[in-house]
Amino acid sequence: MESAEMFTSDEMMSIAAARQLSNNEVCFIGIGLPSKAANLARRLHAPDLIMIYESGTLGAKPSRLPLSIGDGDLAETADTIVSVPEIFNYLLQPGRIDVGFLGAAQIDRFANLNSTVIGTYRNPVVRLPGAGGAPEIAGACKKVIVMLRQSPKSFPKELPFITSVGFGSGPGDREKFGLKGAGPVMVITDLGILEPDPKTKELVFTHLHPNIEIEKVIESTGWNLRIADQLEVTEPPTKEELEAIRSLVAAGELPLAR
Amino acid sequence: MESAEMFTSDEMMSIAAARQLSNNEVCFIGIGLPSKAANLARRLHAPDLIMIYESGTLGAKPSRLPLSIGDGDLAETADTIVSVPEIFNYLLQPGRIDVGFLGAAQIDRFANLNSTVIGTYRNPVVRLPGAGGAPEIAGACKKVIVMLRQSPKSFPKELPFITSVGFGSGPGDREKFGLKGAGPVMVITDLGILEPDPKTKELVFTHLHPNIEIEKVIESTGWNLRIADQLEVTEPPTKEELEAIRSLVAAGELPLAR
Amino acid sequence: MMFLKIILLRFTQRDTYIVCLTAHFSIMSDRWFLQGFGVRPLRQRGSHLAPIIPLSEAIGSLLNDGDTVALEGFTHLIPMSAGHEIIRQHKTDLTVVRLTPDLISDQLIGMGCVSKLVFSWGGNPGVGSLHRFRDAVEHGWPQPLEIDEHSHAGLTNRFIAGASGLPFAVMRGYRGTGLDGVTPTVLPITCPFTGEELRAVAAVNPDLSVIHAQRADRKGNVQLWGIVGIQKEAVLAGRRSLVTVEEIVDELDPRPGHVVLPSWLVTAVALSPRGSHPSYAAGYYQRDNDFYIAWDAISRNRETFLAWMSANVLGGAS
Amino acid sequence: MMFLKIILLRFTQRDTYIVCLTAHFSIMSDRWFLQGFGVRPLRQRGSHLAPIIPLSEAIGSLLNDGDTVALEGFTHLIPMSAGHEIIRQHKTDLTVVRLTPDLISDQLIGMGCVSKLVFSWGGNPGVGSLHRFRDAVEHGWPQPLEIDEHSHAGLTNRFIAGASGLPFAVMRGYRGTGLDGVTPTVLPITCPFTGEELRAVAAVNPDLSVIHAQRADRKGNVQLWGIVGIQKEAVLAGRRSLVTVEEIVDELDPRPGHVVLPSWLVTAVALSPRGSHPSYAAGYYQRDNDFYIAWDAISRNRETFLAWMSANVLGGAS
Repeated sequence: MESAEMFTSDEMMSIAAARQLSNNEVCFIGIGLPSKAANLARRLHAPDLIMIYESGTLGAKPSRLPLSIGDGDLAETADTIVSVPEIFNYLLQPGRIDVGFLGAAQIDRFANLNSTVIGTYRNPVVRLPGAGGAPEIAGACKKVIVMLRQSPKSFPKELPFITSVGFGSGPGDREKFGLKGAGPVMVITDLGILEPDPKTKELVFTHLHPNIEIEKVIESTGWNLRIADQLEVTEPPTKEELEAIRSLVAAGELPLAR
Repeated sequence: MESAEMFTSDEMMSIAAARQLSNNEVCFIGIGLPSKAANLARRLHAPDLIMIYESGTLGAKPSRLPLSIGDGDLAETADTIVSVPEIFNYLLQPGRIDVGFLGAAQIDRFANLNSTVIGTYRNPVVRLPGAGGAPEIAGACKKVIVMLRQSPKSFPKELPFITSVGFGSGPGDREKFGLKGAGPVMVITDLGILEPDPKTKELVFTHLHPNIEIEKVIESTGWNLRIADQLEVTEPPTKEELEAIRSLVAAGELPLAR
Repeated sequence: MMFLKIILLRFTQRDTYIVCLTAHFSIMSDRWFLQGFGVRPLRQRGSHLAPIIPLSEAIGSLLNDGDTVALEGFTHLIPMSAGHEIIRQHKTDLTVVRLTPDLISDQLIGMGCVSKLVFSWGGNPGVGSLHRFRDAVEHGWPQPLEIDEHSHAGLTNRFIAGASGLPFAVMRGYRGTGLDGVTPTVLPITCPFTGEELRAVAAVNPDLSVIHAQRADRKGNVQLWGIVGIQKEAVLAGRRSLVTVEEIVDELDPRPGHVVLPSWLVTAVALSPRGSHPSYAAGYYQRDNDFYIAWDAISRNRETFLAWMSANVLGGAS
Repeated sequence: MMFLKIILLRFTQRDTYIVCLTAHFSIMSDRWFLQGFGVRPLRQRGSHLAPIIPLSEAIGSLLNDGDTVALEGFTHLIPMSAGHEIIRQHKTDLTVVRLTPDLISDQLIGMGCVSKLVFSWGGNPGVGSLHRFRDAVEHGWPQPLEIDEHSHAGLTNRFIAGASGLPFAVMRGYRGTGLDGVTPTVLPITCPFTGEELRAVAAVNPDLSVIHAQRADRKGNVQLWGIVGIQKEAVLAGRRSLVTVEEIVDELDPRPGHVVLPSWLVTAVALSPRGSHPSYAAGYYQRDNDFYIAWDAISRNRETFLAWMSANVLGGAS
């Protein structure tokens, strides 16, 4: 299980996420971690991945990691650019997108996401940027993959605010709210991978990344985490994957910390 | 009052209508009589008339009379082309258009228009083309000018079907129906001009075209027509106006009868 | 029935074939998916790219008797050749959706393909009546024609709702007109903020939406320009979609005012040069106004109409 | 107050001056016209064409204290120079509407111009927080900031409703999220055809909508291309509108994917080269990503922020 090379947990996270994307899939990309993973997939096994950013660029093929969803490079390399109304009303809402790829500040055990506020809404301790396109990506894409680093703060027992619905308070809630997509099928962190239990919709920890102790995972989760009976270990990065992500980051506009 | 030249009642109708359009007005044009009149105005006193056809051509400057609202000449000479959704939702519905210029098969004393059916809707004697853009042109333009030839059939006592609302059954109906524009301010026929009474909204015959007898007007109206106390006679066509309309028709794609 | 038809499709790529089989199962199991979203069901993991197939195969596989079919093109880029192919394949009991029925609908109606017309202006533009449409409505020939009639704004918003995956759209219209009482796809709705009474129009999601465009590339990406009407919304509202094109090219170089429909939003593309005649395709050929005028005489009586169709459409030429 | 401001406008053409006076009276008499239609009131017989005027004059005459002002541009073509002019003119008590508040809103908020923010994503794209926005929300500095918060889809549909002259728009969203309870411009609505519960969002009709575009011609016709975001809808939703442009040209030659706003849909145009910096104008200059990253440090505390604004905006340079 040891990789031929050293790698960071952030690299493992991006690589694990990139592996989830198939060629020719239509993928709606949030900026930051998801954008890094999607562009990595495009350089590896999914050269024809169809990337959509909420700025309206369809089929963008950026030569380097964009800093923002509206970078000129995205617009110049896109198959076509549509308006923001078209992105949300004609492409997202009707459920045409295969995969929604989201980050968030916090996630709960039913894969609901918070990117709005820490503290209370009226008296915030930390005011986060807010919803953006996330509620519609989480609601309407055929499936959703979430990426965030795992810690007691980012995996709290209870969210102070639900920005985007995963599975609400459990089975049936997505249907109740009229959300048409299947919801989050996978949560990829720097420690491993979580997947919803098909019946209860509670997130189950199914894959441990190489070199990570399971105790670290449990400590980094604010709720009583369910671990899969058959816990697997994530395939370590290949040499090709590591080279690709390092050249991507080196050439990118993205500050290295993100 | 005699013109220097002979002219037909159809020519007088088009010329009288063209005179109502001012330079720089934004004018929504129906095909047929309105299109002829608007293009005549553009060749005379309103070279910068902004013509909009429901096909989405904004600022069309056709070199000849178009046969349809979607002729290539309209598209090629337009300032820009927008989609049909934009025409109806972004330009017409919000009331941005100065003048709506409409034809119809029939009109009643409150300037309601029928272009749907003669007979009953379920058992039509003559099935007409239907609404198209007319209800929205009549409803939402700041003001509306209607053109049609006057006869007992086209000016019936009661319409078999209201396709487009003029003043409904009288004062207050436009407000009741949520129609924001002022409604028809003028009806121009081959015999003269009718205008709504500011209080009752009933059409009053205010201008008699040259060489027309008032008896002919009364005979050609299916209801008990109100004649203005101060009935005026329409200014006859000038030489310039006649030359312009004849060259327009000669060069046009429009069959001469229309 | 549909299952058989889909299987019989002879796509060249094995992948696409598998995708089509999958499609059938999702039709069976996920009816909400087809209804609520109005997206073609041809998708597995990895999105379906539109194959370029012959027009006869496209109509044969994508359109079934009894289907609702939108044929859009606002005066420009009317998909005439697709209409002719529908006639040649003797499709029946169709609900045709089209803002301006035009000659294409006149022919489909006169040839007995259509049991219901959803429309907003049924005339011969600049010329006069659509005689076959009138004959069907006024005299039930060759069969009675049910109508679901709107204003352009109303049917436009039905397409917008369909394209948006919503069950309805809101507009200010219909009130005070005769259509408000006779069209069941229009209902009152009240603004929850202002109390204003407006009208809701029901989404239209055709089983198949057909448009004509100038060009596609070999991957099935579509490009159209000039008067683009309601075509984008029609394609997006359709559960399946077919685009006939003047030309297949290697690269879609950008054109001012163009609409680009990425391949993954289209079910299939078919090459059909002059496929819009007597309508036109900007940059390729002009509107044949003489034919629109001539159609008045051809279509005015049943015999001359049938003779013309027999000679010009059923014979194979179109 | 408004009356005086309008009179004080020194337009070069007498015609335009008269039009402006007329505008005032229609504000007084036809409140529904302004509210329901969201169109600028500057019109007599014959439509108003947008005059090209200096930016300072445009902000001075078109924006009043207490107004609602939309500043749109989705990462691209952000009207930064107009924001700076608003700051220089010490406008106060503004309600700012913007999907992605970005640096322009951070500066307006930090300088005390804004009492309410209508928005859907308030961060520094790819970098992190908007510190001035956070300071206002978390600590009420320099004054408390009321917020009306949406998803992008929700605020987009509020602009669409505003542009369409409708009081609301319908969407599938908000249900199950925290925003559903805290945002008063979102209410339930039921489909009259299917019974599905959806959400209605209230139209937004700013007193002034400001966008930045690449070019205008001398008649005030505007052209923009690249990522066009929600700009068309913002302009159409505005009761008045201002477009700052990189360049005034004789002819607007067509560009692929361009949006053209005819002069009669725009209230005024102002020349403002590099008016979007540190955002960008495709075809003119690139996004200054370094500045976005630098802004994090500049804006992190009140003193460095005020010093930077004083040196770079209030001093006149922008």
